[in-house]
Amino acid sequence: MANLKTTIAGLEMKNPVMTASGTFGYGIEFADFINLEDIGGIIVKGTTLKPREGNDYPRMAETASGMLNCVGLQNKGVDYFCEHIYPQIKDINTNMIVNVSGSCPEDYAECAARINELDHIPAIELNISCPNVRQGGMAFGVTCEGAQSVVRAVREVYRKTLIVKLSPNVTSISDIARSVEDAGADAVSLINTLMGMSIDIEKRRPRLSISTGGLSGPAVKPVAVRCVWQVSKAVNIPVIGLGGIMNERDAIEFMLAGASAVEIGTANFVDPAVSVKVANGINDWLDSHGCKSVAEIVGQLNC
Amino acid sequence: MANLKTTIAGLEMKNPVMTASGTFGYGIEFADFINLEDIGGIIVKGTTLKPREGNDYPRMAETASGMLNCVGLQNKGVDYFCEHIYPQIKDINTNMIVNVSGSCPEDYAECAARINELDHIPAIELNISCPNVRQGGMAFGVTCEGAQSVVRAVREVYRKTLIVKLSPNVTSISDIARSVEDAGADAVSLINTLMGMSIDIEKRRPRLSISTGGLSGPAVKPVAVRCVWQVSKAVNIPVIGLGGIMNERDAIEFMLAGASAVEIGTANFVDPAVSVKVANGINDWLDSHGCKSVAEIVGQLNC
Amino acid sequence: MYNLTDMKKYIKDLKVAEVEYPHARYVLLKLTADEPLPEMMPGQFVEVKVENSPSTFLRRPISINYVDRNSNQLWLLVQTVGEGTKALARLQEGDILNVVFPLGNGFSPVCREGEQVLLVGGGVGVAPLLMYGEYLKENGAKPVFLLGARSKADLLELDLFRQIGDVYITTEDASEGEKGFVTQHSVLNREHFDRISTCGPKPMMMAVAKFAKANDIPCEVSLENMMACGLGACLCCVEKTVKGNVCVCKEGPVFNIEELTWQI
Amino acid sequence: MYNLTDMKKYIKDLKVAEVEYPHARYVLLKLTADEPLPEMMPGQFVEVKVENSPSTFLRRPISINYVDRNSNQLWLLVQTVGEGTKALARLQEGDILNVVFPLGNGFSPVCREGEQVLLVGGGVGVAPLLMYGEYLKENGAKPVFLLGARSKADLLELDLFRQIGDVYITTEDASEGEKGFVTQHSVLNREHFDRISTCGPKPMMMAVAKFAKANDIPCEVSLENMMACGLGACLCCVEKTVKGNVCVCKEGPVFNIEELTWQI
Repeated sequence: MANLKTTIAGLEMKNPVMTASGTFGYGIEFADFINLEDIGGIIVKGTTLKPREGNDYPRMAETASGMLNCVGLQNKGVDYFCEHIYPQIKDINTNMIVNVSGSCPEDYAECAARINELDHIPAIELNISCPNVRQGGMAFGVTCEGAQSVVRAVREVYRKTLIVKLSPNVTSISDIARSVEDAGADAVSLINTLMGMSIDIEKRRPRLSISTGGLSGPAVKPVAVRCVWQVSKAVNIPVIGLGGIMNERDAIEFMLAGASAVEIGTANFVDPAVSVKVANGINDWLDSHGCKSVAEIVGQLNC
Repeated sequence: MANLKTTIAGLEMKNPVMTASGTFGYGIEFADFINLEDIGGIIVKGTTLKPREGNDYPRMAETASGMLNCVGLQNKGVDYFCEHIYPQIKDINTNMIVNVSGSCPEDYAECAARINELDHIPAIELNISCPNVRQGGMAFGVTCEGAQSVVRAVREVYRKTLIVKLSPNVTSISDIARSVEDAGADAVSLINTLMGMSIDIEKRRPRLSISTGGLSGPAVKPVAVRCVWQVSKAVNIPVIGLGGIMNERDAIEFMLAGASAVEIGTANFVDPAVSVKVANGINDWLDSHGCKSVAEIVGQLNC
Repeated sequence: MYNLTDMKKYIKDLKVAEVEYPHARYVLLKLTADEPLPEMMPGQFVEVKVENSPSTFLRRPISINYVDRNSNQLWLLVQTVGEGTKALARLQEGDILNVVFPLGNGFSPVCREGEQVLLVGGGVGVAPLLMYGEYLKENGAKPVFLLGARSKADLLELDLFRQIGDVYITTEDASEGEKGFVTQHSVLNREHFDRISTCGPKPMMMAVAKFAKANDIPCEVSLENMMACGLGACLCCVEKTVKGNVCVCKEGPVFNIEELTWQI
Repeated sequence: MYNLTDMKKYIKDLKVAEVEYPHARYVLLKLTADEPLPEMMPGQFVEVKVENSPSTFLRRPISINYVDRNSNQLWLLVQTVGEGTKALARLQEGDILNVVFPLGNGFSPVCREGEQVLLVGGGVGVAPLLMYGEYLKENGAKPVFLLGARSKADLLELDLFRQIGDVYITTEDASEGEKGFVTQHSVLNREHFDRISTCGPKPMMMAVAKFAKANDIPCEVSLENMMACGLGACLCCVEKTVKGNVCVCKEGPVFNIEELTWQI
């Protein structure tokens, strides 16, 4: 039994496997399939200061080894979360992390400040890179200045672990990572989805209501691994890797590339129990390879 | 029998289907499988001023619905091409286009100038976005200034159709496209490969000799279609679309997104005869949909 | 409504017990398990994992056609449209199919002893009406089926429907029953119905909803929005309702037309 | 050499005539076509398209094991390692396999009447040596086989090899023949060989090459670099040679060790 304990900037996890925002609801939707407390953390769906209806249907298109989505941050707002959802999830014995989105630094900060008051939410993940809403942070996430402006504003009011989720739709994700590190981020998670598009040639219409959306799934894994590898060399804060992880071998690939922990996203749609399988699989792999702890593989790449 | 004739900035093609550089050799490698004159054009492998050995083996890794490569512009140089290869291909009755790469604007220009003298080469495709060599142009392709410096230098000495191949590894491919249009490009082709990485977890080593490589195949198609859609709205010169096209339906998807012509790349490895099948398939699709010519679908997207 | 929030969901490897091909474009998969199949309600659906189909990445949602407690079988009636469903049609007896189920809310329970409920199905949309019809009959209501199809050959499980209640048919080519669409069938003028439940192509369901609204008949429709997770997590399959965007996979697939914002 | 530049390549749908499982981890596919199979040379390979394997995108290169002109069969001996080869092992009689072939240069022709040629194979690397051995025998040379495997069970097509020439064996566990690696077999000290051709794991081939070099015996090796197109177009499968990087799929897969830059 290898030691899977992982610490991300003070955030203690029983294992390095978390579920990605927007792919696991608030966790409770999956309680019939797994024991939620068997995974290291659950990043609940994107929350904004004010309620959002999200984009029109259709919001999803299947692609080769992946999918596009343009949900557009549909959520009932941070107040609803605090009053109605938080009570349902606060006693789940794992790290319940809230993904926070916004349209301007002030909104991000106010939303983060409210969540800062919730005892059982030890961390937030700032989504500065949602490709699916005109002001969903994509604008912030693709420039160092924009990214810093959001992180600085949030850092001022948020006292717990601050994770910043980065977009791969940039020329240099390393530069963005360094800039959010400078602005006070405790960790970075990457990658968010790649901006893509799919067309129904019979209808001569985009398959998604807003034309473009975010690509996820195994198709993007090579891009995600590359980004994790680049960023982990560029910054000193922990890197959380995600992008097409379907099994423990994928997770270990990200960890060798430099990820201290991983997030399972789209795979939750294919197998609602995959997150626990990945956690157990990592343990078995470490055992069969004579590794005592995850530390023996994180960033341990020969090249 | 629909009219497949396509004209790209003065370049007349019998149909809008070309083969992508680096995936079809010099064409002659595929002569046993198809009649090379049945496709609109053949873009022969990347040529540089001086010979290049390329990167070490391994240069390829299979990924979900795609592959990574880091060939690194292996070629015998433009002089060898002019003396030994050109004579073998000059009488193939289709558009034989040379993909040109370099390490500095001067090299690009000198290489292009030599090819300008070859009567049966009606166009070149400037590769300002090869992700696989330190000075393979990636540096040029990701900034507007860099891209313009190369295109301007080449435009001064090259009199025929000048196509510029763009990288998707940028924050705004539309900005790059506009800048090369301003610098005198006659057309743009996109997308080049996405920078990716794959790791052999047992060996704890990258699968590619230089760690990272270019991702191609159906996995990247959604990103490619999105880029073609964005760029075709941003520029007034013709757009040539490529990225994961496996059949005529994929090709039509790119054309609806705004591509006047398409390039078949990785698919040539899966089916050496695919390029002709795509050309015929486009014709059949147009016929069965009552379209008289390709013009009736290029950019004809409702959104 | 049934207390669906308490209904446990499962992920199971089910065994293909029988495979029938009622028609070239359809396959009926009869799945079983060693242990008794869990409770499922009419109108609910399952998400199946499709193996050996390179172009199929996500699960495929399929409505529950019937649950045979005697043989411990779950029936899935599938129309083979894309690569995914074609791969399902290749399944053979003894093969394993991984299924996440039961999902969604399901049709309304019996409201009143003896109520006459019209079940309108189109194409493969008839599938969930078989289980629902039997449920209604067993619980004191009177199900009446109005089934529409392109042609006689597309009419599925007719014999089974006839064992449960009266069956009225329309085909577009008049090869069986009355010619035309379900909403043109004469029975709609002859008979009185307390309420309507319908499943099939959206244009058909909208026509049925329009008829119901015009005649003040309560009507529920089963939607088939494209979905990914089937669990209310991804928010991809939303339908605009009077309460805003809601997940068809969780709040639905069955909605009373009063909840929807259809322009009818 | 044969005039390979003139050898036409084909892309054909071949029919699976027979499937044999010589061993749990291997499958022997015997493919046929309605028309006579094209000319193929020993040491050449084919690229097969793998269907119904989601994780397999590219073709799989497989060396030609044997061509039976009487039954018009092309034999492919495959070791099931990854998803792709496992999907090949699921093929059944009557299935269709799309094949691009023949590819590569192949082994050297007979140089001298009566020459004694040692053919050293390891694991599934013995595959091309069957066809080559028969070719040598039919053309006046004397093939001698030295086959190595982990264990007796991993020795493939032994009976067929014995019909062509003397067969010497080493196994790592001494379950058959001499214990150890091929390069440790006593026959190497007893017999004289005019030249050596080898195919198998790279470490084995390097050991064989080292032995050949030390004893001034001409030696050619068949490389298995990962490849995509198999046609010399993608430049992915390159091997460093004295002429620089060359495509194993086109200039190879067979190379004289003098052409290579191996440190032996």
